[in-house]
Amino acid sequence: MVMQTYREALRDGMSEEMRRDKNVFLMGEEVAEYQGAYKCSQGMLDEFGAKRVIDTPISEMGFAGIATGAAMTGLRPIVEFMTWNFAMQACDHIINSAAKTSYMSGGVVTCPIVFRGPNGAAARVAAQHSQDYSSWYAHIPGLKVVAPSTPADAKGLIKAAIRDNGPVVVLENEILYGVSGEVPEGDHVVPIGKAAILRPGDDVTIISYSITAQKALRAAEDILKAEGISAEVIDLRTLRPWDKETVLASVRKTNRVVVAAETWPQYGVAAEIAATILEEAFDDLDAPIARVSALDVPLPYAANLEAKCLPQADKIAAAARQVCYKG
Amino acid sequence: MVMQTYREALRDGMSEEMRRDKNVFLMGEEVAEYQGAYKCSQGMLDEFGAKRVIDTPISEMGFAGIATGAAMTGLRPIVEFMTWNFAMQACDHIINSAAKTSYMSGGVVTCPIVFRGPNGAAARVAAQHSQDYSSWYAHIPGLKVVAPSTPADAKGLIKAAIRDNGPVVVLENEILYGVSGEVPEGDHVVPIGKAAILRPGDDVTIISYSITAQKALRAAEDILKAEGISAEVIDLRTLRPWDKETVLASVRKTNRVVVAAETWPQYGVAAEIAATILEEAFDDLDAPIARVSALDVPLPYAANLEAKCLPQADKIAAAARQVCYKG
Amino acid sequence: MAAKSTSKTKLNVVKTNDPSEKEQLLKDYEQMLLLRRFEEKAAQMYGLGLIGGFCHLYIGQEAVVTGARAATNPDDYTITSYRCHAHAIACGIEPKAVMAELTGREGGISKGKGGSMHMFDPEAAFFGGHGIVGAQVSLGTGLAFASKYRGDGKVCMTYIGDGAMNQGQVYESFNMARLWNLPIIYIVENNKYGMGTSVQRASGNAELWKRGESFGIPGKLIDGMDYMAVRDAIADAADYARMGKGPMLLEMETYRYRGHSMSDPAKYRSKEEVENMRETRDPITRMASYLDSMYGVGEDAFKEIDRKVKKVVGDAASFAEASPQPGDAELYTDIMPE
Amino acid sequence: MAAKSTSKTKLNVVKTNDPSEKEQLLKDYEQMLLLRRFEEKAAQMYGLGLIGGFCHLYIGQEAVVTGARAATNPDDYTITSYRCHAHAIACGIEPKAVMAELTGREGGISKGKGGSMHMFDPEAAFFGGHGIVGAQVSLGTGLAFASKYRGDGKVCMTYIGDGAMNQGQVYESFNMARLWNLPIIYIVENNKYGMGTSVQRASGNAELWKRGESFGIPGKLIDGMDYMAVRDAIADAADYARMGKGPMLLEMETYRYRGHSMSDPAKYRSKEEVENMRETRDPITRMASYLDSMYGVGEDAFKEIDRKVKKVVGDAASFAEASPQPGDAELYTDIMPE
Ligand SMILES: Cc1ncc(C[n+]2csc(CCOP(=O)(O)OP(=O)(O)O)c2C)c(N)n1
Ligand SMILES: Cc1ncc(C[n+]2csc(CCOP(=O)(O)OP(=O)(O)O)c2C)c(N)n1
Ligand SMILES: [Mg+2]
Ligand SMILES: [Mg+2]
Repeated sequence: MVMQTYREALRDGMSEEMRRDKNVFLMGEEVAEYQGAYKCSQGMLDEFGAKRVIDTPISEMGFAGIATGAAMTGLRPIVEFMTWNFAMQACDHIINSAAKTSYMSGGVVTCPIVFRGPNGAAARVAAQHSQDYSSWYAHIPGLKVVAPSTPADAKGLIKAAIRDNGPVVVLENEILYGVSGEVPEGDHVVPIGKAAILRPGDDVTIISYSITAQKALRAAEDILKAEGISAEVIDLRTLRPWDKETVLASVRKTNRVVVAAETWPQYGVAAEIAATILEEAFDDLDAPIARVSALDVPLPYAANLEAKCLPQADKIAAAARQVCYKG
Repeated sequence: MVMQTYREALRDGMSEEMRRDKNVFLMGEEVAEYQGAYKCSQGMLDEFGAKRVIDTPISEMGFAGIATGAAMTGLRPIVEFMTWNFAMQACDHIINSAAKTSYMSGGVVTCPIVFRGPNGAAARVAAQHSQDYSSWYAHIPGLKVVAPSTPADAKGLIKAAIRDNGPVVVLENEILYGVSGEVPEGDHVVPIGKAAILRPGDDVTIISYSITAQKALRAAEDILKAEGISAEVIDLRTLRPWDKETVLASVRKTNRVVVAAETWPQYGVAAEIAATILEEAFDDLDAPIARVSALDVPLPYAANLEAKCLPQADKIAAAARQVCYKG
Repeated sequence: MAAKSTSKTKLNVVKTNDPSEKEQLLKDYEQMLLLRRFEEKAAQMYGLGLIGGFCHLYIGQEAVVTGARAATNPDDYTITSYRCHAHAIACGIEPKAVMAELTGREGGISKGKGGSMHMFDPEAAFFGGHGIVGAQVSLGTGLAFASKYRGDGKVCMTYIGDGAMNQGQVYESFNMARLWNLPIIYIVENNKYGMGTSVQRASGNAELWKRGESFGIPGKLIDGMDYMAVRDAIADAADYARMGKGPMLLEMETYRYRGHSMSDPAKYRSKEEVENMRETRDPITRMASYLDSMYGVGEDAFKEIDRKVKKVVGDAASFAEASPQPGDAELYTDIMPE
Repeated sequence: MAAKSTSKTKLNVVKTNDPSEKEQLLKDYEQMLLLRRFEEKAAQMYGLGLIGGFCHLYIGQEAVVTGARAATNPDDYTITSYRCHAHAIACGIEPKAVMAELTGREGGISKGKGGSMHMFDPEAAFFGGHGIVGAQVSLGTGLAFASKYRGDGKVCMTYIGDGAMNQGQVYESFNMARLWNLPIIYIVENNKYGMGTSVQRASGNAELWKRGESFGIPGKLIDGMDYMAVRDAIADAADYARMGKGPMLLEMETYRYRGHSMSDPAKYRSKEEVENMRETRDPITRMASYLDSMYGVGEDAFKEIDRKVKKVVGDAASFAEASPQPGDAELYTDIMPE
């Protein structure tokens, strides 16, 4: 194990795959000379040169299309969006060109491509820079969607994404970039589609992903434990295809469920998880499922309002209490 | 009442509002001289002239932005997307510019704008031309989202959308364009946010919208009735804000629920409706909720496969039987 | 940087008895005729309900793709929009497989899952078949990017409609293609209309060949109804690209005789306009009279070619009708490559 | 169609005792100084943690917005990107309300909900404040569309970064603005970098003033560090627009002294480059020496202006610190206009 930050883990994951396979390259705004707007590609230009670490103009739709076209020939691009907010300009290529082409071509053209960048709220960057796109991309057949919450998973999932033969959306998190954690040495690949149990528990299952999974863990350890509530915390890690088995096994054990996601509340990620549990484990539920999401407004800039909008540990804990009928 | 097609009803709704308010205009590809790619603006160029019925180049992002900018000054544009598939290029303006601006500006700039066009599958136009975007737009605070299934609602909702002071997404349906129905005469406005009970029933509630609501109605009348299952069919009509009251009242009566939507199954519209019912009427449910959605694949072109992908009346009926534990 | 050359007046090939030139011209005459007859057949089959959805015919524009293929290598990349049947065939995909795609059958090049707008064959260096106007321009720039990345000397021909020239991603692509000097030829098939909108009604500046100038991309206006003008222009642009000089934009003046798609009554133009084009500019007729006057190719030879082509098209149609619908199992294949 | 005019060498105003000209120059000297001091204060407050998130300063570029406002009417539209504090103030929004927006307080022009990048005031004809690079270009074209629709004679000034010039929607907008001859001036604030990327590294053709040519939009290169050059060029373009001749593109050569945002160490350029700009091109210094040499404005007068400006900025800062955070009820207001 080495201690490293989430951003270093991503960088190492990308670099290892680029050493392994000459077809892999990184492209995006400020990824090369600037070392990444959030420094996720620190040192990569030096190691791989300008041919494989490529600064683009501010042309999201264009370079997403260029990378997708290159992928159709068998190259394996990693496209960094400075944030996923700017990928809204490029989503036509992610979906119509990358996700649908294998199917539309009867499998003769595939797109081994990774689209990555920070997703969701950072700190005080307001509505246009803070959207969480996870329910949008997780909705799309033909994509895989991962959203790591730890440095180890960041490394393991970016490597899995790069090796995948189809398009993979990697939803990172700007606040997590600076967080450190232990990362296994060697060729650490985390399979796409497998959730992680961050903490075992008996009374309630809290299902989450990305930074909210870490908040859920804090809710479980720092708040609920002291109140005698034993919460099992599941980090989905992958949103498409998501790990129903691990989730349902936990639900069958605890019989109570909280789903926490940073997406907006309506038609968000939590709805899918809740609806599926309802379908497949209806008789195992001892209480309605509680959803914790962002408030149903564009994210405000003011510090106090921003904090209230996001699903914090205390709200997750309150939801857990509620489904346990305690307090 | 007059009998008219869904496309005529839309045209009349738009025209009436344009007569009422000089600030309203229609803009989009082929809306003027061609009378609309699907003839939804038949005759409008003649009546209102080229200043108010405006053919644009094929520049979705650009004209969506232009219309949004014009709306910020108080004009009331109606933007036709030839289909919603092409609005993927424009969704940044719909969301970041139109939906978020009122909030971000503390209410000083508003965007009274309508984005409309056909959504979802037509007939045999394959994956890139058949996506159902309802869960995407319904997810976004700052937008209202309507999806009429009858000519009367098409007229009433387009008029309400044009009069609304914020951005409204109108999800029409190409197959419905040619369907006729009775439309009330006079100034027929359908309030945004109110569902319609297409058919009362006692045994099961089928919740749907757009063309799928009509399929649900057929399932109820042509299939389930004969089997002795009395289905209440609810057409949501508006997806944001959706009419929880009408839905929950029905659920409390029938205790069994099917949600049918043409979106893909994962993270689709049905998940939100199901999850909300679970939260708010858990104890009223006598069976798990069944979701009927499109299959989880890009829509194939082949006639047989296409038919299998979409939520047809027989699948909706089967789901109703299942939640009634019959058959 | 831009050079304008209308080739309508210019004779592109001097009278010669070069046998290989004659052979190529005959081959490509046959090719153009095949494209036309194929599309005519497709129109018929559409009328019979054997083809569904959209169906965009290429009739009238045959010289463009045929001339372009004649001037380039089999492994040079081609990518285009939804109006793609001819490009697919010109790249070497079997007419059968194209027609069976149109009928949505198992034997289609995309197993019936893509339909008229979505065909691909990497082995033929053909990358679609894209339904979103303008998308192919960024994707094609990506194909050229891949050529440069690999250093394999391939050139990419990216076809763009006149209407598509108003899509922003075209200019994002132009900028990057020039910045990186990618080996790409942007071939604007100006058939005068994007659906029902004429170029003039859609353009601040209707001289599309100048649309690359702001980005440092040289442009030329070419008679796209003249196989040889196309072939020469593409040959030059391909040389230029292979020398590492970067992109070039060629505006091909051409015309579609049919409506935008099968459902378009085409009321936005007069019958005379169409008739006039057919009579005075038709690429196949022009090629025939050239073959006749230059090489003395006679009526019998033309009839023989016609017979041959009809047979290929007939066989394609029979195959496309006989091929079964894809099995249900196909619903869930090809989504996630292993 | 395009005319190049580098105005560095050209003297824009002849020596004169025109009292109204002197008054305007003094007023706009004060304005530029206010913009600078305001931004310096914002930087300080950012350092103190009173401002969060992104904060993009305009220091160095003051002549552009000041010259543009001087040449146009108060009700002419202005729209720009996230680098918007100066534009907001130049349009007449109170510095207090801008600063309180930066601190995220109730007294902010957007009630603290928008922050540094999102300010608007229709009464000042100022329409933001947009965080998505390039979005303001289509939106601004829409403002001009509205002017034409209403026939109210307003012109729209749409500011565009050099980096933003690589966004496709810019060209979609150019095309429609030209097609419909909308009254718009595209003002490219070429401050040499888009974040850490120089214009050269982002552009197939770095002569941004030519980027409208392909769409029939005339362009000019202007010294954006020279208030009078800006004012003249904008006045011409505004006349042109008001005469119904359509859009014009003005590339303003300018420079930002600070990093892209507060978190940017700006390693992509040398200290010398920045110092050199400050010393030789600074718009405020240039204006001061012009006022001195042309109108004999002396040190005392400048000191007085400085005092005045500092007071305004100080008051704005105090207000912005004292203004309370928005109440919780604000969470749910302003989403859905009635
Ligand atoms: C982004 C997008 N917008 C609109 C459409 C609908 N559409 C399909 S083809 C077409 C016209 C394109 O014209 P042109 O580029 O000239 O090509 P042509 O059909 O003449 O070959 C339009 C508007 C689309 N498919 N994609
Ligand atoms: C669509 C989009 N892509 C990327 C970004 C991130 N970003 C913010 S500012 C900026 C640089 C813009 O540079 P320029 O247009 O030159 O304006 P300047 O900052 O120099 O005023 C970038 C890349 C964004 N906000 N929006
Ligand atoms: Mg065309
Ligand atoms: Mg810049």
